[in-house]
Amino acid sequence: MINSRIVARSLTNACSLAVVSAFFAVPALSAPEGTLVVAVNQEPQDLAAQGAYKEINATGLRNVMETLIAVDPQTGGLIPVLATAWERVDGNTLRFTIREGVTFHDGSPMTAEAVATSINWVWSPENAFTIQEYAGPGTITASAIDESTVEVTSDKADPLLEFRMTLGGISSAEQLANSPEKHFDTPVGTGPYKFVEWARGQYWTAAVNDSWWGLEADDAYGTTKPDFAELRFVFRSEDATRAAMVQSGEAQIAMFPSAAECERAGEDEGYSCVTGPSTTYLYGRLDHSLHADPILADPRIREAVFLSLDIEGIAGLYGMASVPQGQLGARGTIGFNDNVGPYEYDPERAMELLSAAEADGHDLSGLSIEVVGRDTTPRIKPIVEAIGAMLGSVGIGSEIRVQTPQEFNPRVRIAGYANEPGRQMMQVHVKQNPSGDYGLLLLSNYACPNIDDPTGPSRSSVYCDPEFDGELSEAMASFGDERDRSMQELVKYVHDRHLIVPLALLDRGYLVKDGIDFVFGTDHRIQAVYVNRSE
Amino acid sequence: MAYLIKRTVNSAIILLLTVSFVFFAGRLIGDPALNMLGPGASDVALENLRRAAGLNDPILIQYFRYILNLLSGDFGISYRYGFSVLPSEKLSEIGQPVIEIVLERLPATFFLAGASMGFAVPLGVIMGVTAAANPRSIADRIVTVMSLAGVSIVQFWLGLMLIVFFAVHLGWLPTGGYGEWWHVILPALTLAARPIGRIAQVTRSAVLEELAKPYIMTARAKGLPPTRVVYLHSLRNAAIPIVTMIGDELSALLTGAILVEKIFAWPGIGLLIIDSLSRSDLPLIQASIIVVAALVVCVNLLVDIAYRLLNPRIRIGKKEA
Amino acid sequence: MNEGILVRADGLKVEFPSKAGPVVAVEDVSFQIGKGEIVCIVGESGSGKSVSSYSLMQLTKFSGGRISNGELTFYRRDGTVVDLRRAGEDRMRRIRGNEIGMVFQEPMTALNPAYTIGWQMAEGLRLHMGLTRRQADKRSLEMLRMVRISEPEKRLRQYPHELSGGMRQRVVIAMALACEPHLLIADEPTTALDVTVQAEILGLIDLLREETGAAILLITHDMAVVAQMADRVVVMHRGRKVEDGPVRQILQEPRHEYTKALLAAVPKLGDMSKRPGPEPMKIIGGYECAPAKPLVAGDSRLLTVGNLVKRFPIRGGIFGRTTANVHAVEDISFTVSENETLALVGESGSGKSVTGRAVLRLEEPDSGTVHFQGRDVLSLHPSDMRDLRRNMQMVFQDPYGSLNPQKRLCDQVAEPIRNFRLDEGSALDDRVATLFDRVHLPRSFLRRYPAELSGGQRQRVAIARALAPNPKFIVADEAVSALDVSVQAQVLNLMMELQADLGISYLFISHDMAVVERISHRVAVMYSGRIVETGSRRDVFENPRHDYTKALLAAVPTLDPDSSIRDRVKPISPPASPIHPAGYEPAPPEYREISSGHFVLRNASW
Amino acid sequence: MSEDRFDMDETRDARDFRVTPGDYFRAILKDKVALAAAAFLLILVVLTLGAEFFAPHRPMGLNLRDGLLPPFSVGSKGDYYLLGTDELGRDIFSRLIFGSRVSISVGLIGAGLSCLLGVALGLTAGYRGGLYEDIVMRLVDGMLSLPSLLVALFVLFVLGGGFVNLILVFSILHWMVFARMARGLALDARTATYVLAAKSLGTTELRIVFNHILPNVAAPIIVLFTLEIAILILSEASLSFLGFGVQPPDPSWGLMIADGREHIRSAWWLVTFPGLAIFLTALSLNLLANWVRAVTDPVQRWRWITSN
Repeated sequence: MINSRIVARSLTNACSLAVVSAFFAVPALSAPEGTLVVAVNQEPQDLAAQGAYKEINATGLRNVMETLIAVDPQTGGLIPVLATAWERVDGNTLRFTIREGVTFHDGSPMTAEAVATSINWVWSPENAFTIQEYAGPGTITASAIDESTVEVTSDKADPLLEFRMTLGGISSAEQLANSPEKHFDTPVGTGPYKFVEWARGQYWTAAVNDSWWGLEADDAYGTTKPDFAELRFVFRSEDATRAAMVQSGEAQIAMFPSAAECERAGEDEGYSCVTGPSTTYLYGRLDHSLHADPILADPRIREAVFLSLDIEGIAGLYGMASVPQGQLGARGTIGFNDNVGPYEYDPERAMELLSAAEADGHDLSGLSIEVVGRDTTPRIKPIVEAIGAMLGSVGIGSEIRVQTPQEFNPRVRIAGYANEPGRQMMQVHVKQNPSGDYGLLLLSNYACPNIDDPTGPSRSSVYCDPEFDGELSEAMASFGDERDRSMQELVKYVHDRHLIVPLALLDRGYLVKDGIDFVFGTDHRIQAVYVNRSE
Repeated sequence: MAYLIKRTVNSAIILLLTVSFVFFAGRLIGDPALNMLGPGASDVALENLRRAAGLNDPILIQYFRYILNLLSGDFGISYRYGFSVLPSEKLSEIGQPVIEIVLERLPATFFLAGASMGFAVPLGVIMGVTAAANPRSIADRIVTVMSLAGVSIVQFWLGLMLIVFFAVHLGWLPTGGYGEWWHVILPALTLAARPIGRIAQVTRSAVLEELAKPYIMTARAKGLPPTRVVYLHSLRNAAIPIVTMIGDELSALLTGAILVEKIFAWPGIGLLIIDSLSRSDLPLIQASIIVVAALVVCVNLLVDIAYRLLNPRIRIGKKEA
Repeated sequence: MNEGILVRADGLKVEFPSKAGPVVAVEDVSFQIGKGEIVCIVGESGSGKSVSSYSLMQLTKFSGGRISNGELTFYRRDGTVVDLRRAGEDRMRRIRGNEIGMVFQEPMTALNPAYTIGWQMAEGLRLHMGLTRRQADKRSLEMLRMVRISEPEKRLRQYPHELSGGMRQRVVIAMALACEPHLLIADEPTTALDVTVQAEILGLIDLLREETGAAILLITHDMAVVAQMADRVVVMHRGRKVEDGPVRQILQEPRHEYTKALLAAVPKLGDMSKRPGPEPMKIIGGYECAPAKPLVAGDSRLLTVGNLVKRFPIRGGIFGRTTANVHAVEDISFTVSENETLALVGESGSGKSVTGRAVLRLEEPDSGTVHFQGRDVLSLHPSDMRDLRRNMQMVFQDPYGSLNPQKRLCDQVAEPIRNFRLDEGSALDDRVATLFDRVHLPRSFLRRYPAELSGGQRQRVAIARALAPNPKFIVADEAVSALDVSVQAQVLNLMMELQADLGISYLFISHDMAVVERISHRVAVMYSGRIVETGSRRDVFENPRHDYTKALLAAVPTLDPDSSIRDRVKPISPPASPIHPAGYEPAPPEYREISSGHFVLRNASW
Repeated sequence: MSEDRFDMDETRDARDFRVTPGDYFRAILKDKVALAAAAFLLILVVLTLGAEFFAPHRPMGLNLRDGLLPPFSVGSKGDYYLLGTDELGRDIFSRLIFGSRVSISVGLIGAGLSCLLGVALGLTAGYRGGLYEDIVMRLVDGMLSLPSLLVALFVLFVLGGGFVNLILVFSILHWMVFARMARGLALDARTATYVLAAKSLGTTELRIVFNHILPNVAAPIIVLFTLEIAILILSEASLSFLGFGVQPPDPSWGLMIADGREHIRSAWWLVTFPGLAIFLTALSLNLLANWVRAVTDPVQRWRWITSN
């Protein structure tokens, strides 16, 4: 876990890694009191258990809803939460021993049966929850073996099954049985805070859970205990407003400050900007072989597009020590290739390539790249505008768009874009790779998408190359150094084909009121047990 | 009475037009089943939904069914509000009726609109009367320029500026949110700028026009003090255009609140509309528009009733509005 | 200090701002009013008569005027003397409505439409006399009784719009007298009223002077009113006093040329008795335009109107059905011969203007026939109707409204010529110029705009425009009512001159009996949509048979200072309402022929 | 008859009434506020027409090294930025000048189209009367009682944003005010004596409408047109702010505010200047409309034309 109290400017990728090893947890000395107010940038669509997998979708849900196991951001290893032990039965099956004496907030006991029901609900393909983006090659089901044992099975061999089990929240089976409609807006979990109220358009709140099992157990959360009697997640879409809330004391923590706000915090009294690296990356996905306009098949034009982008400048727009690089993952991830550097910024060369392509008979007046971003992505507008302007400066036409998820999402996914005519499009998007491994990342971005499985992992890939797919599936099945080496090769392979522009590896920042100690991991979850009052 | 019935019938026709517009325009977005289930939906699921929701029927049948449903208070079920999953067969279980969502947001918008009118009406009227009572004076010029400024200002910009000054710089008021009475001050002030200006303008010209009428000379010849002449005699007769303007502005507030609610995170119907637009939640958008249109129509009706109370001359059936 | 003096104005000067610097509205005007005296200020528009009276209350300042010189001495009720020009606003407020009451020209708009009569009357009483609302109501009731209004208790609870113009003027008078002022200023109090009502109000004012002892300053343009009412007269012209003196002296031995001219221009009822045809007036000053030959009407029928009906529906209910009709014109018939002037007389609302428009199909009648030169006007196709308009023209009452303010005069006069393609190019220009000569307007006016002309000049342009296509027939709808008497006389003479020269027939619509007596060959008296009496001018004026005709004639004030107005006033019943429920069909009119061509309506009421 | 006119009749030589263009010119010179408004608009129009000539920088010119410079700054390459730069290092002043093109053309074209449509329908409705008038006016009343911003949002949501759609939506949602006014004026004019007179002179209907009525109703319509431009500029800003209007990278004023609001606490100039630009433009239009109304109103105008 990271405890970073560092002003943005001083933070680079290298030193942020150093910070990871520093870990302070101040145990709570007194009874929880007061309210912790967190200003978040968007209202969650729902607070269903499945949402616990992605903090940005339902910020703070992990305070209410816990998982069986979790990834330790420090070691990358797994730590127990609601399961005290687990073992692999075979390539398809995991067996969990669940923690005893845990009750859900509605008072029902967390039995093995209840856990199995919850896992089945979350991962059911019929329910088509968004968590399916992390679904494996097979369908996941769970069943109770005895009172304290749950078996989770994938119908195809799945090396990442443990990772998947760190994602979905475990929620009350009684609620699912009796009032399924409440599942979506009244989460009932086992966490340190009980859900209280969701005032639409304003905030949702949770109150401290006095009978939380974690008060007696130190194996999951360490010795730290809840410090606040109430949590309040306030929805404020305006960046400046969130910052102002922290400054004026309306909130203790504000999410997603702009780089400028972060810098300002260092100068101002009263609050500071805390940043840390995340596993989130910003990338530009340029249509390639699938459903792309033929003009983009010319490698010179693709290279020209890549060379025209001042990636460092774009990362600067995002601010907060975003790291430009030539691949999507973070250093330290299995498969990270140290020899793959960022794409160069060379507009002259880009123009040469273009005129060479023109000389070969390409009609460049027909070249107009649609640069699209999704409006829920923080700071997306200046970034797409900058990309448009950069393309323009080497003579590549562009159209820029910022779209709602409802417009944007289908155009990224195979089921949606298969219907579009050949496009010249670069989608600028952020993704997270919390697994610590390049496998999922390569699969989701470069493997042939399957039109018959529109929710499958490679649903938003642009690329299709059976040879690559073959090597990838071999690499995915391997372990250890071999896995690392083969994935590094694949990383180099896709880099040279100019498929996706990795724009930046993002740091995340928070504005934190003085007097608050905020500890977070690379998963950037806001967990109130790690937020304490300092001296 | 007959007149009111007639007006009510008119209002109903206007609402029917709105409903028709909303229904048919909504169809322009594309296949409602696809819109609802998302692009990932299988053909079978789409077909099932179409059959279940009667989307295969002729469009006119669907239209009449929609209207009948509206009349029974059924505005449809939200595609997306409150859940991120779209299982069509479970929609009726977990989906919320959109009308409930909309009604839940109304009080906040009413509160905001009421508060800004509470600022705007007295201020606007006093400014307008002061200007009219002293035409071409310095006060008149100031009021004119100020009221024009109120009309010319970009509301969301004003809101941002107020936040920067009062919430950030001075720290007197919260940056936004809802709950305590002081939360309403900045958004209400932001929204009030325009009505203050328009009410002041209308009051000024209406009072000025009344002041030029012979009965004012009669009142003056009676030796009445100027305040009495202006406020009791002219303002009462100028009330009709002023009330019309207040009604117009109230209607405008109900929709103009969209931007201000967004900036101040005010959980009213405007914020709901923005959210549902960004989620393409068609039933919710449609219901919001219909409800706001109904409110606007009600305001117009109330203004009409106010005419009757204000003007002894209007007789039933004499004139159409 | 004269004991009997109430007000003395000395060297009064009032200025108004204008484009070219301040314009002097009134200069060096002096007059005085004795206690209990009626003083008339008489003058035409622009003479400054109203401004002078407003100055006494400092009311000029509310319309931008400034009293720049003079002294206005007022002897107050408590014996003190105040200069009304210099008095502060506080003191003025205690004088206005309290010691000086005021009655305005427009009874229709002089009362606040939003409050009841009782409320408005009580307002001044509570302010000046410190009465409670109850006492004030009691006093208001007394005052309403004093002005002889019917059902005074009911009136207190009514709103102004529920009262007729005459009643409203009584209310305004009651209000002005409520605080027992020593001076009542009445600014054209009867001008906007029908002649019968006018007589009643004048009678009332005279009566009240006697009862209350208040002095009255009466502003009027009407010499006949002066003759009826005044003790002393101040004649004003162009902002200056030209003459003042006792009424008898002014009327009978005017010294100033202007006064003489003014008196000469007033048509006097009865001047024309025993004369066969219309005759122009003698005008002192200005040009003479006596027709070259006597005005004899021709024999052949030019226009025949039969059973003309025009009703205006009143809609109500949810579905906008017609619930009632205003029977504006109800089954009337008349004829106009060549070279003849038929006068249509009646009070406002009698249907005379509607008749005029219906004849020209500017308003489509509901039924009836109109034949012009043998052609059935009402069944003509619109394009044929347009052609026919060449021969049928109209002159409207309002010279300000009937000319398009945005177009040059020459273009407006040329419009009918262009419409009918009668002339083009320089021939057209010549023709327009000749028309200007014809109506005695200088050719330099050709390129002007209407706003640059006075009312009388505009009316001449309107006449020139009507003459442009050489029509045979002109409907003159109150064509001279809005004009000052001197101008009115000139326009009337012009019309007669044109008739003599060009052989035009007129349908002359007017409410003014004296004017009608001058100009018409035959007369039809209209009352509530029907013709109640018709005949030659002499038949109707010298032998009136219908009660209404008689009342109308009796109400016309004469220039004889010895005839008391009160003796002549016989209140006539208010006109029967012309509004009837939908489906109502009145009985057809029946006429009794008194002598050849002299008909009187027999139906008592309908 | 109002007291004002009564006094005029009594005190004024009729010849004083004629108002020449020179009078308007002198009147505006005397009215400092209106003069300032007119001058501002004139400068704005000149800047807008000659944007290429006046703008010191390219409006889209990216310069990430010079992002968020405050006003009166000198950039890394020695460029001078009068009003500072946005976060992409684009010159605010140049973007404002180019942005005025979008804002003003949306206002002008939108108001122009709705004016044409509204006046044509309103004038004919008022003059013709009958069922046609009933239908037109019902439509006007109905559409006026719709919440227009909301409907605009919905339509743009359906059709998609952008310059052309924006203008279309504005024309469809704003013609009613023109129609209502034109109809009212035509109704007044229809019963005006000079129109009756023209009819009695055998003038054709068409000529009456266009030759007699139109010139007499032009002034209030011009006033309304001016006001509508201001309203549309404000609406454009609002819709662009919400993302349904003009699409980036076109520099519209509303978009500039929307983009700058993230930085409102640290880089005040991003939001302040475009906001001021909209405000001053709308204010100037309003002031000018107010002045035109005052000088063309026959009852009021003597107050303004006179030398007081």
